[in-house]
Amino acid sequence: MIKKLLNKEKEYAKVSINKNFKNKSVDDKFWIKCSSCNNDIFKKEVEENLNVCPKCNYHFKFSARERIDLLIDEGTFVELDKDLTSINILNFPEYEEKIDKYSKKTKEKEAVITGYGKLCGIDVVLCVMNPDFMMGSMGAIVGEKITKGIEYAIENQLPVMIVSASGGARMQEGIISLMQMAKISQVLKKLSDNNLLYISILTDPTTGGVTASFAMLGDLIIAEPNALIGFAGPRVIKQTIKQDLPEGFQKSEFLLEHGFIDLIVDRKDMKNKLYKILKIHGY
Amino acid sequence: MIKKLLNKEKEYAKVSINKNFKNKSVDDKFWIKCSSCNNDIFKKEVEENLNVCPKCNYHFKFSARERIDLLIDEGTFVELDKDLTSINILNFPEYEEKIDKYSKKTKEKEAVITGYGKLCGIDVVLCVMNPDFMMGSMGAIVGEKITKGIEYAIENQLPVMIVSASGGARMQEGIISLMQMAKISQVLKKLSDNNLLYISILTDPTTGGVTASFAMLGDLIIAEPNALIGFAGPRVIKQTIKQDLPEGFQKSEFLLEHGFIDLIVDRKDMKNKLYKILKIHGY
Amino acid sequence: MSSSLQIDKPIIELEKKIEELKRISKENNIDLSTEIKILSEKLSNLKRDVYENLTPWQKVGLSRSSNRPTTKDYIENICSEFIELHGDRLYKDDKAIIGGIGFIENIAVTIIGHQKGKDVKENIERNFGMPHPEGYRKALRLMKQAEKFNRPIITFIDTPGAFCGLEAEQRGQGEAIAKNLFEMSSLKVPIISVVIGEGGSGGALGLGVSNKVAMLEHSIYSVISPEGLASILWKEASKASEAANIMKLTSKDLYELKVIDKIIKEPLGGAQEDVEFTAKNIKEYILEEIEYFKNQKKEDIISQRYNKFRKIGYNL
Amino acid sequence: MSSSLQIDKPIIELEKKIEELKRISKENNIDLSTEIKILSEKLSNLKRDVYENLTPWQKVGLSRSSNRPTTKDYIENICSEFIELHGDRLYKDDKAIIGGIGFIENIAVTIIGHQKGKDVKENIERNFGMPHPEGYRKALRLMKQAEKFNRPIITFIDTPGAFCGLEAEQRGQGEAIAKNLFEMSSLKVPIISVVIGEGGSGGALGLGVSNKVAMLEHSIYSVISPEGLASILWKEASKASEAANIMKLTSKDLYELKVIDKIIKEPLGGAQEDVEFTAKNIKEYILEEIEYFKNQKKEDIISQRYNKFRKIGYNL
Ligand SMILES: [Zn+2]
Ligand SMILES: [Zn+2]
Repeated sequence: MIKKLLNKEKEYAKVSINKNFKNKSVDDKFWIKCSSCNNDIFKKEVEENLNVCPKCNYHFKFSARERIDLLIDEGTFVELDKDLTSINILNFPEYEEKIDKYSKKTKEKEAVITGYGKLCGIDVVLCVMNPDFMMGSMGAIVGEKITKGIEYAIENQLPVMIVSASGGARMQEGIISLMQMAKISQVLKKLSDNNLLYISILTDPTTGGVTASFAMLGDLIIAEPNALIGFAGPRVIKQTIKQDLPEGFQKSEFLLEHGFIDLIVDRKDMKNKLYKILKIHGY
Repeated sequence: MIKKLLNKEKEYAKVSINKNFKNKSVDDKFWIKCSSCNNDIFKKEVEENLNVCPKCNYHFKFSARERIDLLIDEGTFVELDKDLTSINILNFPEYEEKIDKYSKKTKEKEAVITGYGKLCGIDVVLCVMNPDFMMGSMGAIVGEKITKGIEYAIENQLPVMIVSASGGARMQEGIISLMQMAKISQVLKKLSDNNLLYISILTDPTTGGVTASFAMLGDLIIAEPNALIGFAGPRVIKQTIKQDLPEGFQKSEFLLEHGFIDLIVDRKDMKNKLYKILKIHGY
Repeated sequence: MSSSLQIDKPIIELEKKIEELKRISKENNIDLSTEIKILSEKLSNLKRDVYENLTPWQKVGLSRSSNRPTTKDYIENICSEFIELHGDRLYKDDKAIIGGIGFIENIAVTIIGHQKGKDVKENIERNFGMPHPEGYRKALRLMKQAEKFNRPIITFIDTPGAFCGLEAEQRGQGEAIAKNLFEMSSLKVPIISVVIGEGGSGGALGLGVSNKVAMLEHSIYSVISPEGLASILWKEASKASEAANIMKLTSKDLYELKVIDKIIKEPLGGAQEDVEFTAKNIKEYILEEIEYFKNQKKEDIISQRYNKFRKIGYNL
Repeated sequence: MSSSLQIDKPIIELEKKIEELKRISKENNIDLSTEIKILSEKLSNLKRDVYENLTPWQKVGLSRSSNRPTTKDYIENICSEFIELHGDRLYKDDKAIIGGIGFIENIAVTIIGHQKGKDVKENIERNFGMPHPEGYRKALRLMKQAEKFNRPIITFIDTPGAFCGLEAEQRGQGEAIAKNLFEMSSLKVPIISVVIGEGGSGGALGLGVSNKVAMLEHSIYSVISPEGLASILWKEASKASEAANIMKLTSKDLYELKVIDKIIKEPLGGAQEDVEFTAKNIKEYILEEIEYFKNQKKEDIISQRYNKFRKIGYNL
């Protein structure tokens, strides 16, 4: 579950904007090459387009904070539990150092941001996983923060949205990270028994223990285009079946066809679509 | 849904014991040829073996009355609604004549026998479809009798067993026969909401509207060996896909493999197995 | 559909004649208004005559005709907002059944319906409106959600039948339909169904265990196709029109049999002649029924549906 | 399993030596009873020494060893009656998970467990105990039935993990496991789980959201295989034994972490040395727990299970 996460690190970096600089000319600061359509694109244009390629609509990585700004009305987001930080339960070698490194890099304390705010005026709870923090891996704190977010929603009878972006369980927390799958799934069941809406939003990549728990439990499941979504990662599957994977395997469009997601929504349309869905659900 | 029923009539007759006589010798009265293993078998031996080939365990047709004797403790069966007879709701040509013909042939008034009795001392409701009566087709009376049987079970908090053997809905009753699927399914839901056990027993053949309703709704679904079980009949499917069907397609063993039945039980073991299941369910 | 063409033939001829007169009148500047008026009245009468006296077999043709409006057409005309939702969460998204959530006026609803294609390509994609098991499982998933969020369910029925293929059998066509009948019977929200085209057997009923079932005037609903019945009775599928006569598959027949609750009027010539008019009639019917169930208790909604089907057959 | 052989090596050598002495003693009519007695005691001590001080990696080997008793072995030894039930009613009967109903003493139960094979042929049939989505869906179907008929649920956990194949992904491996976690969390009957061999990640947890989770002494439970972790940390699967050391995957570790509730004793040498003894211990544990939950209210059963998992992680 964790394996592909680390294996993917390199591949993942490929689609990050900064890594797409061509290093050979003075233009490098301004131009990037889209890894999907191979066009050279003005960097600023991509950034202003929510990190989506303006030529081919390829959806690149998008940070958790930007996501919150995209979805939540300005100035209304109240973050919950933002100071919770991981402890090294298993005494796993070099885990603290790793956490430190990512904290400095991302200026976040963990791989998920949780809180509440307004979406077009509607009160919602929003949890956004941070793909830049240890690949969005799920340890005890990610589990705890999401659980508390959902508990807040139950108390206040609010709908919940979780934006997934994760390599799965965090191996440095061993069995404890595995158990977060059960912990979050059960509080989602409680939310559901309260007839409250849960919308799961899948972004690139959503794999492992996250896919095998809350990512797949939405009343509605929405994916961004071209997101990798699966239980096992492509590399592991390739090893297992000793064959190349079919084109588009485990992408959003593949999952839609196979019946596992309700709809694919472009990043720029996401807020509006969520608003409509919330309205139809009586919020 | 009805089509295969009539189409199958000939094929079906092949496996009936009387039709398996070789007509050329004086031995005909005593010997039959098994249509499955091609062995010549002493007719009496098959009959004493519950119409199961002693050489290859092929399960031939078995009449509804014999089924009741097989499953219900002697002298304890009380039949319900035995005088209900079909009316020709649609004024369908020659329907009355057909009913008459089958009534005379089978000495039954309809294609299902319903009632209650004891199975190894446990009170149960049992409905047995009669494959000899218009191919066990389901019209308003079949629907009504089964519904009333299940209602009796709900009133008296008894488990229900239905032995299916049917070509599907009875086309002479048109839309009314189709609606029996809904009628029986909904009373089974009521039974289920009462936490009462329903065991569906599938025998050769179970197809069409019966498969698409009560046959597939058992808490447990048990089939006899080599029973044909499907929604569409093999002939219709062949026409649709313009290809031969794979060996064993739509047989009990195929359905077990594909996850649609719980277990396959030989006719001779059926009563004992049902008894054990009833005991485990607290009856 | 050849049968549909046959219905239209005299009408189309007369329409052509009127056009011709108009052209002549204009080109030659002759006043033919009297003649045109007479013919127009004749056309009107002919239309009424033809469409009010369609034989069952002609209705079969009309209900199947390729230009008949589909579930999507009605959704577009009825809903102020509609979001299609996909997938059974088990195996596939079956395009022969579509479903989603939206608003009719300001009432949130879940809508599910069989979906035929408009052309060959779309028909292949949608398997001519013949669902696989996953279509029924998607429908049930969406219905359970409607129940959770307390939305009325609207279903549009329009299928030749559930698909009779190898894979459909393998993945439990019978089980899928049965499960729908079973679960629909105890849903706590009202279910309102409209047969808009073909109501083909178990494949139709899989979306039809509803509190109220209406039929468009020229739609059909039957346990088997007329062709199927003919080939059984007379070993000749070509005698389908005779079969249709005895089957009682028209909206009028089914209303008399008390299997359906309402016949929804189509424009002269059939629904395709004026989709907006037909949709308006459907919408009015749906809103009326939603209003009727609005203040009913959940138990009453369930028992009304239950009693409706409980009665069919024996006490007729 | 090479690792398992390594554990046994000195023991087997000593056993052979004792046999040899016995043979010599008998054949030559010499009294070697003192020597034999000394060696037997030594053997006993050696065994205790070896099996009480197994390294985590040795336990991994033992938990995976091909002669380790499986779900079926325990069912046979625990139940006075057992009827296996098949199928997910959707796609397939997955033989990597078995399930059914039966009696333990006179208590009706539903039992579900991962099932490995005894030989290559059976292992292929059972996919080495690695379920596809339909295995989890069968399990859930049987659990829902247990709830309906108010039977306690016993699950035996023994899998390298859910299968990582193309078709498993295509049919929703993630969805299937997630749905089980979701649904198990609110079942109204007690669920008691015993990890009997390998508890491999999400594939194990899919049967493990239980009121009580016990582990056989030499079984393991982890988020990833030691080989997997080693290849990530050091790019060398061969350093699995080092990885196992830091993973906290033994029953003792997990008991200390409060992730499991009980360690069930195995006979000296491991469960395979005395299946009946191991089964007896398991049975006693199960009966004790069933007794504990017997008179509890449904809400209390649900909230006990809920609180158990709610606590894991943050408040450690
Ligand atoms: Zn591009
Ligand atoms: Zn034979």
